[in-house]
Amino acid sequence: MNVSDLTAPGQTPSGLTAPDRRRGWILPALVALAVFVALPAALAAFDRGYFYQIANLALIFVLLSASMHLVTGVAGLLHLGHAAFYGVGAYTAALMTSKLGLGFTVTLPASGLVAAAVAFLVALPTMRLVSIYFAVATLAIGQMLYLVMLNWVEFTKGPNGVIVTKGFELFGFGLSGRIAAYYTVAVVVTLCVVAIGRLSHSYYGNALRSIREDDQCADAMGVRTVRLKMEAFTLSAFFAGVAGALWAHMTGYISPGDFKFSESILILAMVVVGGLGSLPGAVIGALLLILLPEGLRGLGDFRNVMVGLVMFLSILLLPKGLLGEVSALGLVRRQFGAAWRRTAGGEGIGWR
Amino acid sequence: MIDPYYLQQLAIGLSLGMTYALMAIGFTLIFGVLNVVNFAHGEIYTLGAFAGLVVISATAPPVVAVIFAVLAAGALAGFSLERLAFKPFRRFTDEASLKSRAMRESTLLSSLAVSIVAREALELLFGSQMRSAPAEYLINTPVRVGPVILVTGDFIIFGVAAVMLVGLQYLLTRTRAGLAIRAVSNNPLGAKYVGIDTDRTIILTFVVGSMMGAAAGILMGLYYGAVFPAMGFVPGIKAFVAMVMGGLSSIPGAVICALILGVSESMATTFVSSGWSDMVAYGFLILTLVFFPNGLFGARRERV
Amino acid sequence: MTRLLDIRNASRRFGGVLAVNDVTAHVDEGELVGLIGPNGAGKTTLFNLISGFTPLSSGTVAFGGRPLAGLTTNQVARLGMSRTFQNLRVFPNMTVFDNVSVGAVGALPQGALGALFGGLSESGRQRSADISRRTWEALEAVGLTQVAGELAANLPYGQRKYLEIARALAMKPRFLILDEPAAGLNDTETRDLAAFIKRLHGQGLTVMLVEHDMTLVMGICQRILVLASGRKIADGTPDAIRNDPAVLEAYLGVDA
Amino acid sequence: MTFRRLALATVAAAAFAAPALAADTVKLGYQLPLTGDTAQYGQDFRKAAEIALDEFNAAGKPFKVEIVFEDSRSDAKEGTNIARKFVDDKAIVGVLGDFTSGVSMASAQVYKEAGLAQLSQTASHPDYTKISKYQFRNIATQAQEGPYNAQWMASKGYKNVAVIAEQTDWGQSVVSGYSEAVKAGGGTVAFSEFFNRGLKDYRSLISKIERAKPDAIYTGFFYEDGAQFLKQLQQLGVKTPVYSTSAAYSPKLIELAGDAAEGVRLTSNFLPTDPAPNVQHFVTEWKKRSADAVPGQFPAQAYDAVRIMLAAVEKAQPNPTREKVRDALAQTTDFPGVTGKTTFNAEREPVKELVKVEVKGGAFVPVAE
Repeated sequence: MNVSDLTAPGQTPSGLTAPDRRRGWILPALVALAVFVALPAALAAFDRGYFYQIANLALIFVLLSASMHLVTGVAGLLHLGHAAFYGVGAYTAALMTSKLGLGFTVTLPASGLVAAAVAFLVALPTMRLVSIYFAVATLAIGQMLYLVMLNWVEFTKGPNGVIVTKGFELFGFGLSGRIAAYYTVAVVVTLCVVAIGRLSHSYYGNALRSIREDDQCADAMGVRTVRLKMEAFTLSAFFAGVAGALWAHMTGYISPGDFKFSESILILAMVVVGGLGSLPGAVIGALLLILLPEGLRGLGDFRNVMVGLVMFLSILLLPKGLLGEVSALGLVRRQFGAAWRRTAGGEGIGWR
Repeated sequence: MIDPYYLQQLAIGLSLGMTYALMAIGFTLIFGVLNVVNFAHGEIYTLGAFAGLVVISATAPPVVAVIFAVLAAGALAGFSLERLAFKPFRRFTDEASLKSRAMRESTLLSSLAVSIVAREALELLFGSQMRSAPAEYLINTPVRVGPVILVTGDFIIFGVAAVMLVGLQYLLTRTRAGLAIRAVSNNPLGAKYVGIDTDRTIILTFVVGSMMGAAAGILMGLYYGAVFPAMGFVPGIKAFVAMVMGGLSSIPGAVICALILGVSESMATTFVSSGWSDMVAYGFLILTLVFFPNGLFGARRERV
Repeated sequence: MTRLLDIRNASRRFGGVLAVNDVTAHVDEGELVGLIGPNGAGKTTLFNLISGFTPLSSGTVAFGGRPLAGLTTNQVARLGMSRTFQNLRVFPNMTVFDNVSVGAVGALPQGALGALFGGLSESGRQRSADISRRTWEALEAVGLTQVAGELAANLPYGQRKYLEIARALAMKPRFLILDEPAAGLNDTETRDLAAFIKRLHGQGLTVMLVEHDMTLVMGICQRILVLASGRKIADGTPDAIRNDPAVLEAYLGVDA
Repeated sequence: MTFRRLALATVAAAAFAAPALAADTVKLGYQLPLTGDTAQYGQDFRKAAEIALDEFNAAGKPFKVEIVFEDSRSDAKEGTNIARKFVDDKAIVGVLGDFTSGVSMASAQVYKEAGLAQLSQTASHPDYTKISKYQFRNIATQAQEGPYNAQWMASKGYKNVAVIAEQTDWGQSVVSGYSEAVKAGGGTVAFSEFFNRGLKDYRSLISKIERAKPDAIYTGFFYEDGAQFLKQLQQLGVKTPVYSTSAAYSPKLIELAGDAAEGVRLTSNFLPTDPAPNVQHFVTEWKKRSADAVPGQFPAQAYDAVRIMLAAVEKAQPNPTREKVRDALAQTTDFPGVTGKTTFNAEREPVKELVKVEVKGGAFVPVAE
């Protein structure tokens, strides 16, 4: 991924200067340090299962929020049934474990793929719908998947839920210790978020954004709108499915109640509070809406009112979210080395 | 001769549909004007039911007084909701921002946030258990019509829905205020230029829509004899679905689709099972959208 | 000269109205053609028929020898036909650079796999580099490099016009259709635009201008098509058009 | 990312800021829904637990017990978080809750790993106690209640029955536990269906049941759904007798359903009218704290669950450890509670004494037949 490849002699358009590679690694390095060194070190120092639990849960919701960012923030498709695909992933993992005795190594990719396949099938008839019609279609699809989990007792065990007998492992090597489990979740989530980052911070991502902005116009620019919408929907379901597998293996027991409509709304709120279209915003939104209710436990029965109030105030005072799309894109371009090259004006703007 | 059993199921489906329709009317009115989904409409419904219940249990007044109290509560709630969750996001009044995606999404979420606060607050105040009004206020005395058994509430709900529908049509087509609402709905900027006070019109819409929502709430509370903080959720979703099936802006369309929804649910219970009945309703919605991408009664107007 | 666009007996009916009625016309490679007509003449409908936005009721449209029937808008666009919009449709919440890059990525698609793993292969990196370069060249062509990082919504009206043109140019089209490019511009701006279009044409691009303001069209076009009430009523050089009684009648509503 | 660490630090600080306990205080955890759609149950459990705790601490024992209540909202995410929190607190030697089986079982995975005894007052999932030796419950299972009711109904001559239940793990066990017993007893189940919890309109379902012409209807619902069902049964003029489980045994059922509840028969193991002093004491205390309302089955189960746990803690004195408390719990035999005598069998299931109750004149009245 060396940008200097582009600047072969004779190809340099005028007005461009050499890329700035001095700052491109600092923030990613800091984030990696925080996720893989500082946080686990702090967790190990406290050695409280509670903190591990919260950290893992927050990471899983970071992935859910990031996957919704792809479809709702970038491609602009209001998705009201995301939790159902999370559920499809979790059920795939749980049923493969309990019925076929397969381990995490197999169930993790399988969950993503099954969720993506289901999303692809339901997207076929609905993807031509626009705006609110699409949103309601996703709501209906989410509810239908939930009803299948609840009522198809022979297959999903319905309301009895499924006990997931195996924890995290890699090719038979157990990863069930606290630190190992944290690292498993952290590595999977980080990889997925980086992948979502590549998808949304690229020319592919720009094509998705153009659909959000004006799909007819994007069509006239040669963008294959329907196909790209399906891809965004399917890919986001894939990542939600992966998050489902993490949840299933982490808690050891899942039931349909974990994936109902209110979870979809929670994930949507994370994306919006963080800032629609902004991946760092989606991450921050997820952390906020998972950590805030936990942090407010001391308030007792008032805490959910507080969560609603914080949501309302953040929407009111920060209409573009905590970290809006424009500033987030600037941040990613500057700090994550995604800038193609510097312009004469001194700012990196293209995607690698 | 049709088996009376199926007639009974059909009647139950229609009566269920009427209850969805009652909620869908106010919901569609608000959507039609502002083009935004008002997630808090379900809470207005709940608030209406609680307001009625409080008045009844405090003073046991005549029914007319209860109705007025509920309507007042609905009007107040609608007004505050508009001020809290919608007005702050109408910073700019040009058409682009009035109907923009950003406006839609932020109000969608702000109304959601307000609804969370309202529901949790109701729960803190009243607890989450079901409450019932005294039996003499309930509207569920059985009435036999030929082979079919209904209750008094079914007729009252039908009457109220019909009055709402006709009244709304009158309001929208025959009065100045209604004209303003329709103008704002079609073209907010144009309405502003011809001297319509858009802000006041939007408030008026919210007040009227919320009064209908609150009335629906107390009616349902008395019909089922159960009032609780989460009661608005399911009818809210069903009203939303009915509105979309009906084509977003058509109030009669939403009512018809609410009836279709109710009948399809009761038929699903009849022929499949109760657990799957929602599945049929949602499947119906998907089919409708696939074959009528703009809803059953949607005029192909500007894409929203 | 090869024939680039060939329209034969094209008609489009909306309900009972024939918006475009049996139009036969063509554009040759390298031409700068104007399409004019009074309001409601069917210019935009014809335009939409050409670009695949609206299907034909009858007749054929061929582009570069290939019939366009059954192709979607984006397929037509990828054949090398790009356009701007009458009522400015830039992507407001994207930067100028990103706006233009959509044209480039439309012509040179980057798939999800390309976005994920493109950086790992030479061809993937080359694809991104090509898109970037095209985008930049299009920005240079319209002179918007200085504002490349600005949000499109923040540009003044005149620059947004050029932004749309840059986005269309980033597709490296064979045929560029400009829909009322002069609308809303003052005289100076219109003159600059005319010079710019001439320059584009000078670089070998086939251009069609759709306008109802005649001044711009008369000034720069080699050939002009005139539509009125859905029918083609004239087709010739600016001089010929200027003296055509049918055109005068259509525009002025008088018998000449 | 500093944000996350900051937040964690805040959480940590809050956790450590809890007042230090005296050495002779034992802590118990109670996870239950205090907010959300099922908060009414959780609030009742807290009230019941406070009654039990106040009594215990007022009894002049050499040590005091403190119960930490945490709100799970009936959400598995929150439930497992709380479980981890309880496990971390080394002073906590036993845990009560949660309300729903789903949350109880998700949390149970944590308690199993940590070796902390968990006693739920309501978790009814057949597999709950099979998770590990640390899971206990104080609710009659449907494996016990189903056959009991089947026999009762058979004794009344109802051979052809219908059964409906809510679509939950508990509802599933209601239908299976009962249906198997009916078939074993030579009866037939003419109709069997589940409905989604919170359904408002049962009339379609009722019409469908009536079409099957059963002699009686056996129902698995909680009081909210039950009240709706009974009212609509009355509206449609259906006179078929209705039987139900102890889960519907709540004064709220009669309050909400009014005279539609007349004649409903159900099983219970708690009677507020029972003259036994411990029952009367509980009922009086409960009335004092809840505006004169009478407690139902679930609060009574919670009250007993807490007292069973407290007794186990006392038995594990001095220096109770988690393991000692678990063992003491497992040895619980003939515990004299308000829900009758409780004994945990080898599978940590309670063996309950059931009584037959009928709604007569707006009250639950015990019946012999």
